[in-house]
Amino acid sequence: MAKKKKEIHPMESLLRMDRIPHIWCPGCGIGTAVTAFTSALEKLKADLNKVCVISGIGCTGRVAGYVKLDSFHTTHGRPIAFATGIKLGDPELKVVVFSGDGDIIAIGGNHFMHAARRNIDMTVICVNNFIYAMTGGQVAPTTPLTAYTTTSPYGNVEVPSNIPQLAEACGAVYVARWTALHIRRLTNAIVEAMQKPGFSVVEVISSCPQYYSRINKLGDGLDMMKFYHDNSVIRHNEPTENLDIDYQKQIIVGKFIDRERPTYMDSYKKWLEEVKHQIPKSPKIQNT
Amino acid sequence: MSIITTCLTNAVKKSRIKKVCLVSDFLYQREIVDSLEFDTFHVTRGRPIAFGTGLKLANPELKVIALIGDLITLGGNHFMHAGRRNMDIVVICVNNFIYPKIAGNTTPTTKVPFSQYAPFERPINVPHMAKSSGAVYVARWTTLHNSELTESITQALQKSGFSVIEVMAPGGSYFAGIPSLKNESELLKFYYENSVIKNGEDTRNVEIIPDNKIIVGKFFEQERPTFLDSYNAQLSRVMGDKFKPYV
Amino acid sequence: MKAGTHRLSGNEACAEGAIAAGCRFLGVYPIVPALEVVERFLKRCPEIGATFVQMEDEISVLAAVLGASWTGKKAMTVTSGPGFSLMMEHLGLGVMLETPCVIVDVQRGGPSEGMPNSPSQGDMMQARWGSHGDYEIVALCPNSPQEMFDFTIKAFNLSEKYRIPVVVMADEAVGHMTDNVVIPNKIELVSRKYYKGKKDKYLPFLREPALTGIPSMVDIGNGYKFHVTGLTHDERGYPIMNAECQEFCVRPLMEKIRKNVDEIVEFEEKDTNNAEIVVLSYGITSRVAEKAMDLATKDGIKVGFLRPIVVWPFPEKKVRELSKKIKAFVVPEINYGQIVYEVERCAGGNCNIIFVPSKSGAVHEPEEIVNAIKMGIKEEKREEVIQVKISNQQ
Amino acid sequence: MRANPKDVFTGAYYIDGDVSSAYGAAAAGCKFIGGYPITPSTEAFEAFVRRAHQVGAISIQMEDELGSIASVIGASWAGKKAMTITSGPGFSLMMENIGLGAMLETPFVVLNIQRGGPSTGLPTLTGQADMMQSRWGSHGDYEIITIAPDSPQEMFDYTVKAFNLSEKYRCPVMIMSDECVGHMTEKVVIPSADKIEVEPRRFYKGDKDKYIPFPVDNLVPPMVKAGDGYKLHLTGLAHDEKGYPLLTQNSKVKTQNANTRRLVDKIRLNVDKIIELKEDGIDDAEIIVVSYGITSRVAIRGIEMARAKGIKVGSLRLVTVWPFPEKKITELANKVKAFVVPEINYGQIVFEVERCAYGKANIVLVPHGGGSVHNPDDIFHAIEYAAKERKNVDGIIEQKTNLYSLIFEKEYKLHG
Repeated sequence: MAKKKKEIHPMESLLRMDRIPHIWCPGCGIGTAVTAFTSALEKLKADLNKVCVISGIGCTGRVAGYVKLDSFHTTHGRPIAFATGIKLGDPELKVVVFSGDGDIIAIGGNHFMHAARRNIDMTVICVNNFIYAMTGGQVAPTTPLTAYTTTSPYGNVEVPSNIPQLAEACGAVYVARWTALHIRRLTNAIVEAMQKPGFSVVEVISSCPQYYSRINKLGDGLDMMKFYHDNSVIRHNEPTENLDIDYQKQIIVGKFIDRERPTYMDSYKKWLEEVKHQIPKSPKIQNT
Repeated sequence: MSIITTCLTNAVKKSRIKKVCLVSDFLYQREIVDSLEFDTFHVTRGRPIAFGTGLKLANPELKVIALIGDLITLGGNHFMHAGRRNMDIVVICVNNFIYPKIAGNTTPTTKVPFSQYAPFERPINVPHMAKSSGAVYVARWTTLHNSELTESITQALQKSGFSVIEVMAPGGSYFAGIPSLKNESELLKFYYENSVIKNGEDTRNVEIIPDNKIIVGKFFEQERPTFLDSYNAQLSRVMGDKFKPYV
Repeated sequence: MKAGTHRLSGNEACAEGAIAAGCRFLGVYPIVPALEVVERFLKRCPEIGATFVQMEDEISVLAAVLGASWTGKKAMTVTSGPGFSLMMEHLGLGVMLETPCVIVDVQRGGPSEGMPNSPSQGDMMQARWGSHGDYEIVALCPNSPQEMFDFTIKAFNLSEKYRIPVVVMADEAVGHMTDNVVIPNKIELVSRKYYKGKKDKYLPFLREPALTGIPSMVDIGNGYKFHVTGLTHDERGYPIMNAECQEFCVRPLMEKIRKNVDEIVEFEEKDTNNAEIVVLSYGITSRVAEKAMDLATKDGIKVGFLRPIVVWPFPEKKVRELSKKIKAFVVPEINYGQIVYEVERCAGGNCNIIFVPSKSGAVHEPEEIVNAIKMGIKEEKREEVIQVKISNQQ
Repeated sequence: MRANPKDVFTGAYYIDGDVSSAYGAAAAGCKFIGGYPITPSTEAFEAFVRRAHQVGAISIQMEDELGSIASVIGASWAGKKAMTITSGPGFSLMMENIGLGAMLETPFVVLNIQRGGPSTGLPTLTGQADMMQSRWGSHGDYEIITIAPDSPQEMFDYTVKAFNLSEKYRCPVMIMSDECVGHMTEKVVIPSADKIEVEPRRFYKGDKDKYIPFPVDNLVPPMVKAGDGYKLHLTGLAHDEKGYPLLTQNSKVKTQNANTRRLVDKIRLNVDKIIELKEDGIDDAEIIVVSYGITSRVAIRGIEMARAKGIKVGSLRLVTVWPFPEKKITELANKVKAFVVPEINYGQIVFEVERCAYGKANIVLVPHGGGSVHNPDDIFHAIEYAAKERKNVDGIIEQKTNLYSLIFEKEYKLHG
């Protein structure tokens, strides 16, 4: 009998194999996003010791637990704030925030806004599955109008957030959106985003077969992939106000923003230089 | 401050709206609040919009005005999401450049160096943020433009939906954070010399940049169903006659 | 800062203490009455090469501080009541991730916005119980600018030693009080316990001994590739959701403090040996209490004085021991009763407990405390907290 | 007043505690819920959302817990009974605005389905570790009322009661349930509307100009609705009887004293009316088991085991945990040998029991970290131990549980 060769997962060096199997449902797009991220890391040839991943709470929030990097699983909505501390504490690190739409846009919206405004050098990978999946399918700020969820049993009435527009308005330097179908392009986008100094945002449209698709009767993961295939349109540099996503309508994907702005650390250092000569060596002290 | 009070009172009179209710957070607006002749709430920092959401939904007859010191710090998230929902609230964002009560610290709208330690953060573009969040009415005025401001508040009150008016106002003894300005009249003169009215300007371009002119005007207006409109419409569509609209 | 005597306000001394302790990251959101700490720190920033960030709210402030602490920097934040309330969620995270950091709460009148410019001691219980779930905390109570300096350093030392967020519970009066502060030549600092073994063998929550040990840390970005989570976790830092793991993970968070209580607890006592009445007070109140004690001693009453320097964990043993010898504890606080309940608990019915509430927003008058002391002599033994009525109480 | 029949879904149901609580809120006349999804409390929010239009209520899912509690306080001032639903981490976020609610003397209800903590802890499993937080979690001095139900039926009954208490005393009322009760499915009987007592909002009826929101001589003054022309002003700062902030050096002492003191006094002076306890066989008991919430149901088994052995055990169940029944405990302490306190935490309410026992009785704590309920054996052993112990022991005696021995004394492998 031929000895069966032990199969090695191609990403084994980047994943915590001792924690596999993961918790994600069959057909979920988060796994794809993680693969894209790990491929991006390989492509980047970055020093893996200097990359750290911060996640919040939710399905996507579990990513930090599966990637073999320094990784933090923090509180709900606060990964960006936590990451800000890490980045400023040690500016050499490459900080990646990997979390979901509910985590980053709903409860963490304020941190998203202000980290973008300050242009803190980090990459935010926001997996948008249109719903709170971990808690069982509640309405999210990204849920399209009229879609059903458990807390909008009669159809959603709130206009969803347009993540790229928000990111642009707040001052992000790189904004892209891809679906879980566009693996190659998504990987490239993550590479670009991580190379870009400043606050970069990659939105990943992902399927949620267990809640979003089931409640709205949209089929399984494969059906969603088909839907993405038929309905996504690549339009680079599209003005971000056109990027709203309507229920089961066309999804515009692409790279929308790529601009330069000084990062927080740049401005901070500049400021330190500026004031260094202005201040007395030791502040005024009244010796007695 | 007194200028805003007058504008606000006049606008409420002009708009002929009976049930008005004003919610503000801390910092400086206490004086306004106390001199007004309608219900006023002074709540925790950053939460007037969330508080106002509760007031509005529990009693849809109310017209809620949220008067905010420097909203986009603590309350940024509520701002963003109330805009998205198109909650029927008029937000008057009083931009003091720096927190008047708390000197010496940068806030998101800090513009000019106010001490030897220059703030190194980028100010937020409030009108653009409002528009991106989904506001239906966006304007910016300085306290110099009091008639325009009154008109703007009146229009916003008559409009249903999330309206945002940014008001550049002097804050206490720190006049716009500009050390060279000594008193209120000098500040108004500063505004006179340094502001330019551009109605309908793209909100992307109205960022406040040091040494550039402050662009003021009514930038944006649109029609969009409010939260309660879409709530009633959606539930009526799904449930038919069984559903009694929530008003 | 140079060694020697300086004239500093409590808040400034706090900033200097932090710098002396090696704090190189300050995250803040501006709030009265803690501003001077920020200003002082900011002024010294360029010189010491520290990082300063003003975040969008207090929630993110503490998150950033925890993050910074994991990069190996000593990190701190300062706040007051309302901000402290917002930090509660992350106080829990700090405890769960066993992250060393220091929180300075310059207390002001509460609840809610309360009175921004008045002293208070209304957040004492909040420091211990404010976050959800079970945890133990270390809280220090300075009563002078000198102690603001010393205790900030002590706070960093305790926090590094036990890997726990340490709270310095100052108040507005101490923060804004200006006094001479002596900066010593040599300051003893406790440095973080780092892991020195093989990179791939690192377990972030491995304890030796199993129950009370303090796990060793590593800095991010050195190739240890560890994972930590706010969920209930095992020694690898991986979440496991069951009662066994909860016992494994959470009990040591309590035991590492409870079992080391004697090392952590610190108090100041005066004339307690043959006292009939002991005044127990902390923070700014203790200064008034000392004055009251002098007045009462003049009247021929045997009064002792006990001041917990570390309020949490509470000096349970000491209070219990004293309670058996004396007639009553007099507890003045600038609130409507918080630490007095702890005293009542530890006294175990051995002596009376007399509580002197304060007109909130103001420090006690020494006479109020003297009256309470006199009352303690007369009053028969009762099984409830005896409350003193204050003169102009409505 | 009786409940409005339109609000009551009369009938017998087989539902879980979360849903039962949502129906209780509806029956009590709750017309506004601001929530944010968090395991394990989401079912309650979902149930209310589904039924909201039937009772003319509205619900909104806010962007975070900070927003949801702020909107609830707002809704309450707009004249509606309001409630929010959360669990540990969300509860921590609400702390700042719970202080505001207390300061403005706003009636509202917070339903906290406790889970294992601290931090994210055990989202799907039970805990009772937020008990002290409910009392002490916000800065400054205030008092609140806390109720701990132990079954889905009680989730209904006590949600109604919570609304009544909050209207009656104008203070935040917390329902501190736990995941176990929240997700426990049992028979729940919702009586007809005429059997449900509901406390209506007390509105001010006098002259509009003469309205004073915080009169000094009235512990619980009537309220008005925003937008009715009373020119109301409310502030979270220390305020005088008109609600205006008064921060100057002279006046502040007076205002803060009157208006902060009331926050404390309105509860402390009415303690006897508020407190509800359930007693079982405590008259001739030597040992008393003090418990609350789900633990009280587990304790029954432990008590039965002890009684079978001939130990005289009584049970005291705290239905209202805050304000704490100090008098009752002190009174009992003089009669009994020991209190046994099982809790799903490492000691919280036990400190209160110790405080009120005045050294008259031994205190035995049966801790349990969370994630599951106690093993009744542990409670039984604690009772057995307490019955044998003759000495008066200082401080709390901690019962070593089976779980403790398993984890820390045996070679237990958490993972493979």
